[in-house]
Amino acid sequence: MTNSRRAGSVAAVAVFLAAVFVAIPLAIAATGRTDLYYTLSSVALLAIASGGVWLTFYIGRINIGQGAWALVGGYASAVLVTTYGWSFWLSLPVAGLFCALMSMLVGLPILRLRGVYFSMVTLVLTEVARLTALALPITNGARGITSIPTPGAIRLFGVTLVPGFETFANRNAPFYFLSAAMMTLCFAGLWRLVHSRLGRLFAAMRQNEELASSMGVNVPLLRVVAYAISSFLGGIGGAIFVAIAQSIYPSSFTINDSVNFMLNCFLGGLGFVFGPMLGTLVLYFGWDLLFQTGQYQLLIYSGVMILLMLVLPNGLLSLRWPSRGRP
Amino acid sequence: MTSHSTVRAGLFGLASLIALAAAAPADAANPVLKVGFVGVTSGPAAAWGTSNVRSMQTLAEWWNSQGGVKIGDKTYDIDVVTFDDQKDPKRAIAGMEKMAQEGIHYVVGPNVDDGAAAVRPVAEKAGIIYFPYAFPKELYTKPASNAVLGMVASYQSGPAIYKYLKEKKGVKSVAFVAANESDPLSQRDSGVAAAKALGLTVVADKDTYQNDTRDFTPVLTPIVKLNPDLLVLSGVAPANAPLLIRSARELGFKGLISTETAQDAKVLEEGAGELANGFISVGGASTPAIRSKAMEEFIARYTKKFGEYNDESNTKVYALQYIIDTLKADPKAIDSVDEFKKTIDGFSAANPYLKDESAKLHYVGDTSFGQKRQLAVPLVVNEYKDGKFETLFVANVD
Amino acid sequence: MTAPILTVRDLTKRYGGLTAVNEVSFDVQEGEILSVIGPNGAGKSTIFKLISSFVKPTRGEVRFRGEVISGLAPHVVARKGVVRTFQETTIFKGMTARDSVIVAHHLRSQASLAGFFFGTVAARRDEDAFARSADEILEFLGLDAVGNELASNLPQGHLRALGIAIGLAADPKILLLDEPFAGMNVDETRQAVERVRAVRDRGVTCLLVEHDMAAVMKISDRIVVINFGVKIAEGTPEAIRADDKVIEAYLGVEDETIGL
Amino acid sequence: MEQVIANGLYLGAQYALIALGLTLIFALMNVLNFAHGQMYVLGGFVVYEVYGLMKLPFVVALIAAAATLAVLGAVLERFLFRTVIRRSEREESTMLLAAGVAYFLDAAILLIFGEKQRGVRKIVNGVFMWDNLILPWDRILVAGLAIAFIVAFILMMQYTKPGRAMRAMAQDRTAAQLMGVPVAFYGLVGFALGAMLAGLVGGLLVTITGVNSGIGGPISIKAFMMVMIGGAGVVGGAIAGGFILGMLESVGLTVLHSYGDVTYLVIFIAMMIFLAIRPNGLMGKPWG
Repeated sequence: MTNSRRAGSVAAVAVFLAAVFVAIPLAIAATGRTDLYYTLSSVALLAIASGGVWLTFYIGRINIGQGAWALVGGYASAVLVTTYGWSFWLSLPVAGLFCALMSMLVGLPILRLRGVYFSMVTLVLTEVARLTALALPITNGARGITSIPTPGAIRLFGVTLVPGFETFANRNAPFYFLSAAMMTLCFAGLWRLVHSRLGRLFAAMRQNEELASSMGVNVPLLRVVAYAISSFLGGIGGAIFVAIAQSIYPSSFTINDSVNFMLNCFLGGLGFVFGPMLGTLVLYFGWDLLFQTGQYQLLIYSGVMILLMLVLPNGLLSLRWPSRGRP
Repeated sequence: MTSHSTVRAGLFGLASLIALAAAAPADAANPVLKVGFVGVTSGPAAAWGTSNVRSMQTLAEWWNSQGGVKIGDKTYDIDVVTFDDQKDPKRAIAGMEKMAQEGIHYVVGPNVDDGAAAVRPVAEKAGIIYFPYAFPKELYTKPASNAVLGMVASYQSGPAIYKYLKEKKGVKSVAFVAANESDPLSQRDSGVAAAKALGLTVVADKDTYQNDTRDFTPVLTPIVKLNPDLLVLSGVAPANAPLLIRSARELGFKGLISTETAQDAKVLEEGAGELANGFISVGGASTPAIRSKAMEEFIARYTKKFGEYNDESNTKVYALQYIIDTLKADPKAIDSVDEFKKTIDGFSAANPYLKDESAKLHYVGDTSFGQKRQLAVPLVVNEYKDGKFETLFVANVD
Repeated sequence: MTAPILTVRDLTKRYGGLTAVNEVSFDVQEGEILSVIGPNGAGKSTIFKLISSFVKPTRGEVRFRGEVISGLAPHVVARKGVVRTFQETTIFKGMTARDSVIVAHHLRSQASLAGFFFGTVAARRDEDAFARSADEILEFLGLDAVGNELASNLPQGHLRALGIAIGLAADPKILLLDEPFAGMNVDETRQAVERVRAVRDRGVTCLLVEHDMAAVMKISDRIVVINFGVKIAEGTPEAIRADDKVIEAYLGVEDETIGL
Repeated sequence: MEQVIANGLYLGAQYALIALGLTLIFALMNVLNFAHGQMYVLGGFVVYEVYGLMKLPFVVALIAAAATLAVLGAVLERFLFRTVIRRSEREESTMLLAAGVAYFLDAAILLIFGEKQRGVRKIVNGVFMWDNLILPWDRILVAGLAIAFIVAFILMMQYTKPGRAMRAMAQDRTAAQLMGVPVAFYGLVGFALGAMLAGLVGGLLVTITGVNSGIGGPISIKAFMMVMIGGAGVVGGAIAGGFILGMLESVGLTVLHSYGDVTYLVIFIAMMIFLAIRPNGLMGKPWG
């Protein structure tokens, strides 16, 4: 990377951080639109899950099953918090790791599938997750888990690092900062991953798995690793969502969500790490913006989606960097 | 180039659509009182929310055309603000946030369990009273206090129906079938409990179907073999009821069929024809036998505005009526949900939709929830016959 | 004579009722160029996939320095030093030639994948070493001028060389070359032959599977001839040239490829 | 048991016809048509309008449904899919387009035809009874028609010029193009045909199951499953997948009746295991 490009990247990151953590909260405070905190938290959380889907795209798999892991992560956190009395903060990484672990077991056989077959089997996986949640006693079946407490304070050696969320006047603000921070962290990790050797190996696998294995790359293992990271992100997104809703049902994440996660990646652009972030912002926020249009909402929303696809078939981010094909 | 002109034409169409939609109501003679709706008006469950929204819009338009509603010493025009949550609890939260942002304190919906549970934190924090069409008791029992159940719950109507059928029709055995989704399964479980409590034999309580099922013959084949006296379609969507009835009858099922949810006569007639005769459901709360002139005018206006009436609106007309009448009883409640909650306990007003002039609007729910968090709407049990519902009996909750 | 680097014993592969390869045995000596030839459909490419372990044998085995490698996963075999190349259509289309070769250095990395993620000292040292090695390999194969071209834009001749470059990057003890001369004209073939010799001179044993008899005769130390999945001859180019069974097998198909 | 098998066969016939159109479009264009279910719904509503409300003969309604959808399919291919396929770097990008089209049709259908479940009068009355077996005549007729359409489709693919051209294209698009097959034209024809099949089966089934504006999405997903079992892009696979899913549901719901709640869970997990063992379905073409 040349120095000028490095400086450019640093500036871009600074602008992004300033926008997310300073400008947006200030703008919300100035306009009084506190409802945007929730909308933007949703965008951040869905973007995290979509980022996971993007990573599976990156190894050449069309993943329409992220809803399953968001649901599993959500339930894992909810069960740990309500049944076992864990702190939300501890349950969050554990939920993510649980998803990663489970997805390794599931991924080992299904990642052998390619193309539409993988897509469809992951689509079925979403439904399997929902039906499992309906059938299991620990998830409380059809009744779901409700009245989940909000995240408490984090204290280390008597010092309060993060105050309990119930102490905030507007409960959406702390969730916004949590979600935005997690999104920043996850995408920074994703960016680093893609630009490290592992990312290049993933790209090599996407382009040709046989060639990659001929040069000694353990393709089945790396596929599972990518899928586990992807599911980890799904689980994290799901778990924070559950904390916001303070409830989870088998239908909290469905096939529609799985499809949307995938669409976010397409819309942002598959060639760009930050594609899913932008895609989620446009698709999710777009729906919200159109809410005034009443019964025509879905019609306009889908119309815009089709137009975007016609104009920018390689994703929104391809607008700036025409067909460079680099992440 | 063709693709460019397509794009341009599309954009133009879109712009005109947005303009069309933006050119909404408000000739601002009166101050506007906004009432919200958050629920599902698209996708497979669109019918539920649509009947809500349309009842609210019809009623608001009617009142506004008469010069508005007088609450305290001011007269308001009613504006219905709707949000389609696509049956997604995450969207439902966003919708409730929007309502809070608009300064709305009274919201009808959501239509399903998960959405109703998800919006609870927002509603309580933002001071919104909401009227879900979802049955989980946690929503209405303490410490929850901002939700008011908008209809009769299945665990209230079920026992009444089974008792009637046991005593009047000699039903001894009963089978349940439900979609494998939260709401229907919960309703099935409460139905099974109610049937067992009455001493009925439950011969099937585990049969489910996927929401993509269009042909119910395979689902019903094993159940019909058990030959129960009564087949209960727990929490059945209006779209599926005629299909289930038709499949059961065509398989030779001779017993009774019932459900605890409201249905639409036209849908039953088109979907099952005379096979649906004898089907027992909880009717909309203002069926022809008991409805007043006002209700008939409401139906006429609804039909004129939207082309076709939906029998579910017999029940769904009530929520907005209750909100406004409660506000009339205590104008301070317009900005204060706490006032509203206080007023609930002693509230009573005439029910304009029933012939019976002694009928009152009031809040109930002490038995089920330990506090008054349910709209009192008549529990009307119907039997379908040749395109119409005939009232079997009317009961009251509590 | 030292112990062979690769031994193939009774290698058999059946697809349903069809026997593609039947009890083939031969040895590859360290430092030699050995070619497996045969008419179209003789089972050459199956043998190739069996040795590189992309296909599991029905019976028989392949040993590398005495260790059984048949049946192992392809990447494990590659790790041991048995590396295959592909024909020119199998490349990383979206990468530049140089990037492809750098990625192919995977097996030489000292740092762990986590190390690469966090950018440890070892990882950076690896990255530098890979880049240097890649440049060396590209130059060695005459690809230094096109290193920054997208692989999908390269002409066929360069793609063949790139295939070998990717193979070399994995630091093989024995390189398996899949039809390295297929579809080439006389001039290109001559260059390619030079390339394979140069690879052998780097100390890498070469096993070729090839159809082009003339080139094979020129380059090979020894030749194994397969027909209908069975080994029909083995020996030096001179011996093969004189073998009646070979002539018969090839005459039965298309005589101009024999190059006699 | 006879009843269970009869149910399975009857379901299978209609499922196979649903899967056929989806697999055809996939085979020719490599497009996973998310809007397949919406096309099915539209076909159902056309028949509802023509047969149910305008009281014209059922055959006329069915032809109207087929024609409407064929035109819609052709328009979608010509003005949307063709452009996006040409201009996108990864052909999977058509998935977003297909999903957009699905949402658009969903919205349009809801606005035009309303949110209610619709049904039409029976095409034939009466019930066929034999021993323990009970089958209404209209179901038998619908299953028969479905099978007739499938057979007609196969014959067309085998013995007509467009059929042969499309088969060549499905096998190898480039080779077909080199052989002089006008692939752009047959892409259009194939898309129209696939959409037409969706409309046809939607129109056929409206006489049994009615139609409502919301079922498009679920139908698409069900169709994906059939295609997945049988193998994508192969006519035989779609038909096999349809019949297998039909049987699986019918037998599964009866055999697992006492476990009720988990029937579909078992079916889906079995499906995943099956695919893990056979990554291209029963007879599918491997992915590019």
